[in-house]
Amino acid sequence: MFENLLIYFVVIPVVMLAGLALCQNVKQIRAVAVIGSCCLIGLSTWVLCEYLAMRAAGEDAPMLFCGSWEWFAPLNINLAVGVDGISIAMLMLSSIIVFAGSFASWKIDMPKEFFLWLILLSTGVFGFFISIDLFTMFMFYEVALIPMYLLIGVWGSGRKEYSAMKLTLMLMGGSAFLMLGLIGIYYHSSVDGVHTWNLLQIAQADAIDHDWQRFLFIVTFVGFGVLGAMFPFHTWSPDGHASAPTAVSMLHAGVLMKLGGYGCFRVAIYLMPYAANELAWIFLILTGISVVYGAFSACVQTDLKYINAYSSVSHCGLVLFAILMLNTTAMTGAIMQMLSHGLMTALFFALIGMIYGRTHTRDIREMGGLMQIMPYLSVCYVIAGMASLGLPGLSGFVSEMTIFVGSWEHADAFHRVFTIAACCSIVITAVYILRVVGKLLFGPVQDDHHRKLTDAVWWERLSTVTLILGVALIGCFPNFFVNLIKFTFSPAIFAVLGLN
Amino acid sequence: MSIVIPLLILVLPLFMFLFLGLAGCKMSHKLAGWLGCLGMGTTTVLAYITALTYYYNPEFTSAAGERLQVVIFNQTWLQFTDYLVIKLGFLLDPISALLLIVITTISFMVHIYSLGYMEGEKGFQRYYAFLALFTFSMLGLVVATNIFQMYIFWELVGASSYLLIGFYYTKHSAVSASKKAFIVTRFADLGFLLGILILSYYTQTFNFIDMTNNPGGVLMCFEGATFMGCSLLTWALILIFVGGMGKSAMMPLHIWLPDAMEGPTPVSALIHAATMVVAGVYLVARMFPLYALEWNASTFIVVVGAITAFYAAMVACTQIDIKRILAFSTISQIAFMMVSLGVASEGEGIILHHGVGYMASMFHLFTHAMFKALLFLCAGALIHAVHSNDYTHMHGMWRYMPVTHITCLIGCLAIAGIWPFSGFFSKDEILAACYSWSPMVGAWMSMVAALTAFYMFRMYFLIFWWKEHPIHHGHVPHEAPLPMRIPLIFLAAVSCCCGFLHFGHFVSWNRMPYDIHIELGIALSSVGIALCAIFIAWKMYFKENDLPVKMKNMLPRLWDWCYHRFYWDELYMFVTHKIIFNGICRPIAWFDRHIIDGTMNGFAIVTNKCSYAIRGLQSGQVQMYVWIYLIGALILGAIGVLFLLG
Amino acid sequence: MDYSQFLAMKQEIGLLIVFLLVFLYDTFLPQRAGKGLPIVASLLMLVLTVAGFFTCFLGSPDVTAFAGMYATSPVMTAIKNILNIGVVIVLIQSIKWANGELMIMRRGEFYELLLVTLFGMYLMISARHFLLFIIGLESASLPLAAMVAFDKNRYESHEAAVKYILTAVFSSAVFMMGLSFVYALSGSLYFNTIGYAIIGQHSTMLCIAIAFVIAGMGFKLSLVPFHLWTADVYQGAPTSVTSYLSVISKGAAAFAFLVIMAQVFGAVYEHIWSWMLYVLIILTITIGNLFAIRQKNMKRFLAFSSISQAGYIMLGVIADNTMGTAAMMYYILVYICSNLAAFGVIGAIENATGRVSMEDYNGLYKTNPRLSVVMMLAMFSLAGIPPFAGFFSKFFIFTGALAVGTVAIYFLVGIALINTIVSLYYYLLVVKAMFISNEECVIPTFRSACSERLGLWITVAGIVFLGLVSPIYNWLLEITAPIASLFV
Amino acid sequence: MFCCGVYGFITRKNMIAILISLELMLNAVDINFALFNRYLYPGHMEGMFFTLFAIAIAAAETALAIAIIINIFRVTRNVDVQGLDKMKL
Repeated sequence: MFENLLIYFVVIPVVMLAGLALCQNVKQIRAVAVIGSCCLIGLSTWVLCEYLAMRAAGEDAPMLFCGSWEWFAPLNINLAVGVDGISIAMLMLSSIIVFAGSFASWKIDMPKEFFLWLILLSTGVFGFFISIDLFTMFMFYEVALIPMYLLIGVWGSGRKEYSAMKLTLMLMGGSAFLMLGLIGIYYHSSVDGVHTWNLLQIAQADAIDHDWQRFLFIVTFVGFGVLGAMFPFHTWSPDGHASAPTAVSMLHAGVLMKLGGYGCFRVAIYLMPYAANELAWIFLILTGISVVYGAFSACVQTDLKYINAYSSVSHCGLVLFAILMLNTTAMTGAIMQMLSHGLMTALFFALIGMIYGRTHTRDIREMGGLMQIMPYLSVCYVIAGMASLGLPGLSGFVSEMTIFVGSWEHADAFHRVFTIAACCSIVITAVYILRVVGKLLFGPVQDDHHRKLTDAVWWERLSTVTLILGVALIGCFPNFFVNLIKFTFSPAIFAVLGLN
Repeated sequence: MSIVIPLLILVLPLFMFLFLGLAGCKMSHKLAGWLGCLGMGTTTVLAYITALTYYYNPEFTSAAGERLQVVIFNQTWLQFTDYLVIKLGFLLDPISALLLIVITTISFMVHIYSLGYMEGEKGFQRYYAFLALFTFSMLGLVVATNIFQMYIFWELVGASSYLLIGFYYTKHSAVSASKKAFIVTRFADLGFLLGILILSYYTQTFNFIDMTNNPGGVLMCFEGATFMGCSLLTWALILIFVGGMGKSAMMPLHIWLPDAMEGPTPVSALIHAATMVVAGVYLVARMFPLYALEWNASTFIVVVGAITAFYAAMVACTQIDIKRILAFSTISQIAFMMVSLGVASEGEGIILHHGVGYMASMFHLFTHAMFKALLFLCAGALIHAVHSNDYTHMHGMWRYMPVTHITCLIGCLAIAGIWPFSGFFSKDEILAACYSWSPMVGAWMSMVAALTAFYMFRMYFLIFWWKEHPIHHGHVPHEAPLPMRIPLIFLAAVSCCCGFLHFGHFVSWNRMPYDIHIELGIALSSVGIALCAIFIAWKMYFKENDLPVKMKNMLPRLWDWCYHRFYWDELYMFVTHKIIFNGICRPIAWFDRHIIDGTMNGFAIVTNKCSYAIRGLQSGQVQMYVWIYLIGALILGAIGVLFLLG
Repeated sequence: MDYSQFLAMKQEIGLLIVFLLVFLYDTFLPQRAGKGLPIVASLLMLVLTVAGFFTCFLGSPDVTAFAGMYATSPVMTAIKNILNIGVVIVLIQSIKWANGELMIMRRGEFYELLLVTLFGMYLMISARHFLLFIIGLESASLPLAAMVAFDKNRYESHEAAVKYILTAVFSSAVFMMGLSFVYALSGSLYFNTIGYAIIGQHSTMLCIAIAFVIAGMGFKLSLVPFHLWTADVYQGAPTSVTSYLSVISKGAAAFAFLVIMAQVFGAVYEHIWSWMLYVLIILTITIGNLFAIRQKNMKRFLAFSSISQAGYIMLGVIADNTMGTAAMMYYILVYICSNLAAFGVIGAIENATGRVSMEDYNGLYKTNPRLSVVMMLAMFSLAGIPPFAGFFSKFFIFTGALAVGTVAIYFLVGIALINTIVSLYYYLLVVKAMFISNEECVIPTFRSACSERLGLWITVAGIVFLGLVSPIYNWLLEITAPIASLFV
Repeated sequence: MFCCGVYGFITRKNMIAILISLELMLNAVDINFALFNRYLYPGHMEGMFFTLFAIAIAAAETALAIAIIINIFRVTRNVDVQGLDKMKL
């Protein structure tokens, strides 16, 4: 079992948890968090290299590093792992954000508990991305959700109890749908009566009959869509993000929301291609709405985190939107958008947290001219903003363009209208980003008390630089990532296109 | 041609940007400034080498004398599908070589000029970094091998323009101007993007060469694709042109340009007069063979251009702020170029008059870049001297700033189209092209040319003559320092003589050498009209008198509308704030908080309410319990019976 | 008569021996030694449990005795063992309470009554004839009334006992009424015989009979609307008794219910009682949750939570297959651990400070971090949050139920799943109180008794490992496989 | 008779009366069994046996119930069932 590299994505966090439990002082805790997250970055890089090497060697199985160990044998539940380009991209993203998040919460209260929960959350995230067994996938999914409650409830700010409860209940509501869907998939997974939870086997057998596909597709898509902040199930996002502490917002918007998009693709579409093809339009409408709606809502918010949360609704909406386009280009774009949004929104939330930690307000009306006071943070904020509004050379542009080009491949009026609407969002994005940048960073200093504030310290710099590097890397060399991801799609897409 | 020099042309500015941006804060102003100039100077030299090699080396000319389009390198950057690939490359052809020269020259001049103009400003290093970024993006734009590369750099140019307009970020007006510029152009870029999407969907390529060298093939691709009665190709081209309208400040997307004057004046000279704003023209020129196919699209261009030209000229006649006058003048001149491109063809691929419009447009782009940059730099020198943009604070400056005065006069003569200054040649060709397309348009554009001469000389006289300079607080205006004078003189020299260039030999629509003929009739009449206009301006503004006031009182309504730029800004304000912001965003936000969120909270509330509603069941009375128990059992039995029978 | 038949009743006999030993200890040893009784009882139960597992693993064949009135099989041995584990934990947790001042005179009675009810439950599980079943049922429920009334000085205790005994008798009357109808229809009280006799019988009388039987068992399981006694009794009874009531009694009844429904009424599953159960389950889960939302008293809160949990357990019955049975047994096991962890904490805090309101738990984490963590684990497990055992049990029971595959069952499970959100809400309220809320008068830091801690450790181990360690569930599935013939 | 018992249970205020009503219900069951046995299945004695056991159980129940009621009576000096609502909602 331990000869499989992937399993260490779960082992390392678990070891970290054990280590944290033994820690006595804050230094040790930080050491554990930093070493652990470095190990995770190293591991994901290693897996990436190995993966590329294997692909280069002509390996063309849909998933590599596959391993499967019996768990609940009578139900055919296995601890099955395997990765393809998408999962590896997601693993990279998660490890980077965990790393940056650890630094962003350098001076948190009750560090031990905080990091315990944070690492538990990331255990869930990593486990989710490496799993190819629906059961373990779902289990890790829920493991990732529940720490949120305490992380927000205890370390949050503002209406934290309300937000934490709302967030948890809504996400768990989504996962309730999901559970129904997953068990349903299990029972229809094969023709010969030997049911399986294994994604690859289910996809291969393609035994789910069409009536059931429709039901299961809707249920699973909604289930994951809640986490993907799909309209109208997005309302947990603004409140939740606004109340969450910095690192949690980062992880949540950066990684956890990606679980939704990833799941929609991996489960809803991959396993129910027929229904996806037939019913995509329902969700296209919803996600199309969330793209534009989130952007418009963000325009009038005054709380930085609300702005960002709505922006996330819009961007994550784009992810789901693109996935539903059911073609390689758009789906590649969706995955790129996940990466890109993950990094830049994490950067945003990190910066907002840092600014909030200094000014003790997140209301843009009460701040101004921060560029003069904290130039480093402000410049980072501008970069994040530029990435968000899709400046070439940063990640947002690449993903959005890929999505638009992919979406445009559908020539019918319905898709065209929604694609154009989605394209419009880039203008609205510019409006709200520049509004914030203009009010917050530029102009005269609003509050003279702010003049005394200091700029970023080293751990904050480290945290932000990591993320900015990621954003720039994707933005400058997108083809590497696109090729990494693209290979993955063939089987799923062919399955869909075969039906057309 | 080796790949090194072209690559360096792009990499050097990028490197300067990164270097000055990251390490700039650790340097002294002087060092940063000189480094910037050095980098830009090198780039300029390299660009000249490249361009001149291209023009003069027979290697780049076919046996028939046609100048070739050469792709120096073309690296895949992002692959969408098998055919749709974004490549980053370097396309060398007559117009890109031309633009290489223009951009690097002006940029280099501005770099030198800024040493004096920006001296002692906070953020000096940042300024140079942004200039380098802009230059990089602009160069990348002009050498783009495919439309998506152009779009990429198009966006980057917009962003660097945003950064430079908002350079004085502590000023509210600068911040909002930069925001406005970015958002308006972003909106236009949306059109551009959609245009690209439509075009690439049907042609399955982004590549310029593939599209422009085979316009018939493109037409084939669009066979039968129509929307609202127009071919989708028309729509695509119009949408792409909308992108150009945004960047080149055509009506009605022009509103950002006057405000963009909030940036430092050298920036205005570089970006908002000479280079970036002509990107739209360049775009249309790049796709010219396609526009030539579609009568609708090119007519659209002509109409938009003609209206814009007239509008901007009218407005320029009434402005007080000299930079605004120049800004509107820029709008008007770019509109000239646009019109010229539009009138070069008659649809169906028929090129009028050997494509003189195309050549003239490029020629005017070139000359305009020089004299408009010159004028802006003069304006900068004046502003530097009196610390105000307002001509009412200037008057009678000839006495104090002789160099500026002379160079400015040259610039004004050039733009007015007086022989032998460069503007005469290019404008003459444009008018000729217009007349050959439609006399009406020709007459219209002649009128605009007259207006141009009038408002330029209005400005000139008001600044340099009118009356003695009102000296406040003993502050005597001084001539500009040396780093600022050099560019002025250089550009003035260029404006004087570049008209005699055999421009047609370098640039023409089919890249074949072409000889320019001055059409005497048009040339004489336009010079005559211009001289008349200058005379009127002289009459009105040379000496202090009450003629302007009388004029104003004669047509108060018209003056008012012109002065307020025909209330376009107010209209935009109304649309964005009242309709979009208050009419869409706020209701959506409200809807989200109250309806969507309310529904979710509503579930919770309803659950709670239910919980309270049924609490009576748990009354604490055993008899009640038993009663419910019994009823429950009976109902259960009834359910069984029901399902048994039903 | 063949006395070797008694050999089939190994566990019952073991239990009787334990009972006798406790009785003898209590009766004949001097008062001073009374303090040792709780420990002795726990130890004896532990021995019995271990022995039970030995019989389990050594393989206990399917045996019937007493002319088929009594039957035992690996499944039944297993469920009895599961109950034993629960009882051991309850006994360990109650050591401190049993050694309290008030209990000096009556310590022995508590254990004797408890063991008798356990014996009754054994009989319920193993009965294959309604006569034996009724005896088991009554001996499992009547002594409980006495146990509920055990706190002589608390008025609530008596009130609870009265409510309990009156409703219990009422429900057993209803139950027997139902039986009499069944008897009228089939002419027998043997499970098998009735099962055969009612094949094809679709009369109104059968419906009423089944409804009455379900009502009678629903009383023990506290299914809505037969649940109304639950909250009052849980609140009034001593905590140890409440925990016993909530897990052991419920677990035994659930299994017995399953056997009755499958074996006796299996033939009319589709036509009659599956629909009744649909309605009951939906009502139980929903109403249990709705009531639980508002509760401020921890015991009362857990009472309603246990009502809705019973609804989930019933999903295993409605599944009507081996997977459902295994899942149900597993659910009971996990439920025992989780609920006993919760009651253990409540009991510990009640013993130390006498506070049982949810507001009293505000800020508990600051002063008693370990107890709060245990409580949190229990809550998470009850709510079905991975990686704790509750998640697995819930998942498996849903999986088992969905094996039915009809639209109705998807609907039912959907409703059950939506209800998990509501239940999550109130479980999180407890977590919120402990970890998030701040309070002026926090429960002071105290050190709970060794026995309590031991009990909590066992339950925590159960919560953490029962799910992750797969052989447990696999084994349950394996032993339920032979009874597939029960569900046709 | 069963119904009478139920009626009595629900309407009586006195707990002793309720107990009597319960007895009525149990007896109804007994009679049911005896009757069914006698008339429907005269061959076996199962019903009769059941009746015997049921009577015994009823006796035990009553004893226990009375004990508890006495306890209550000691505390409240009252056997009114409607007073027993300290715990509710």
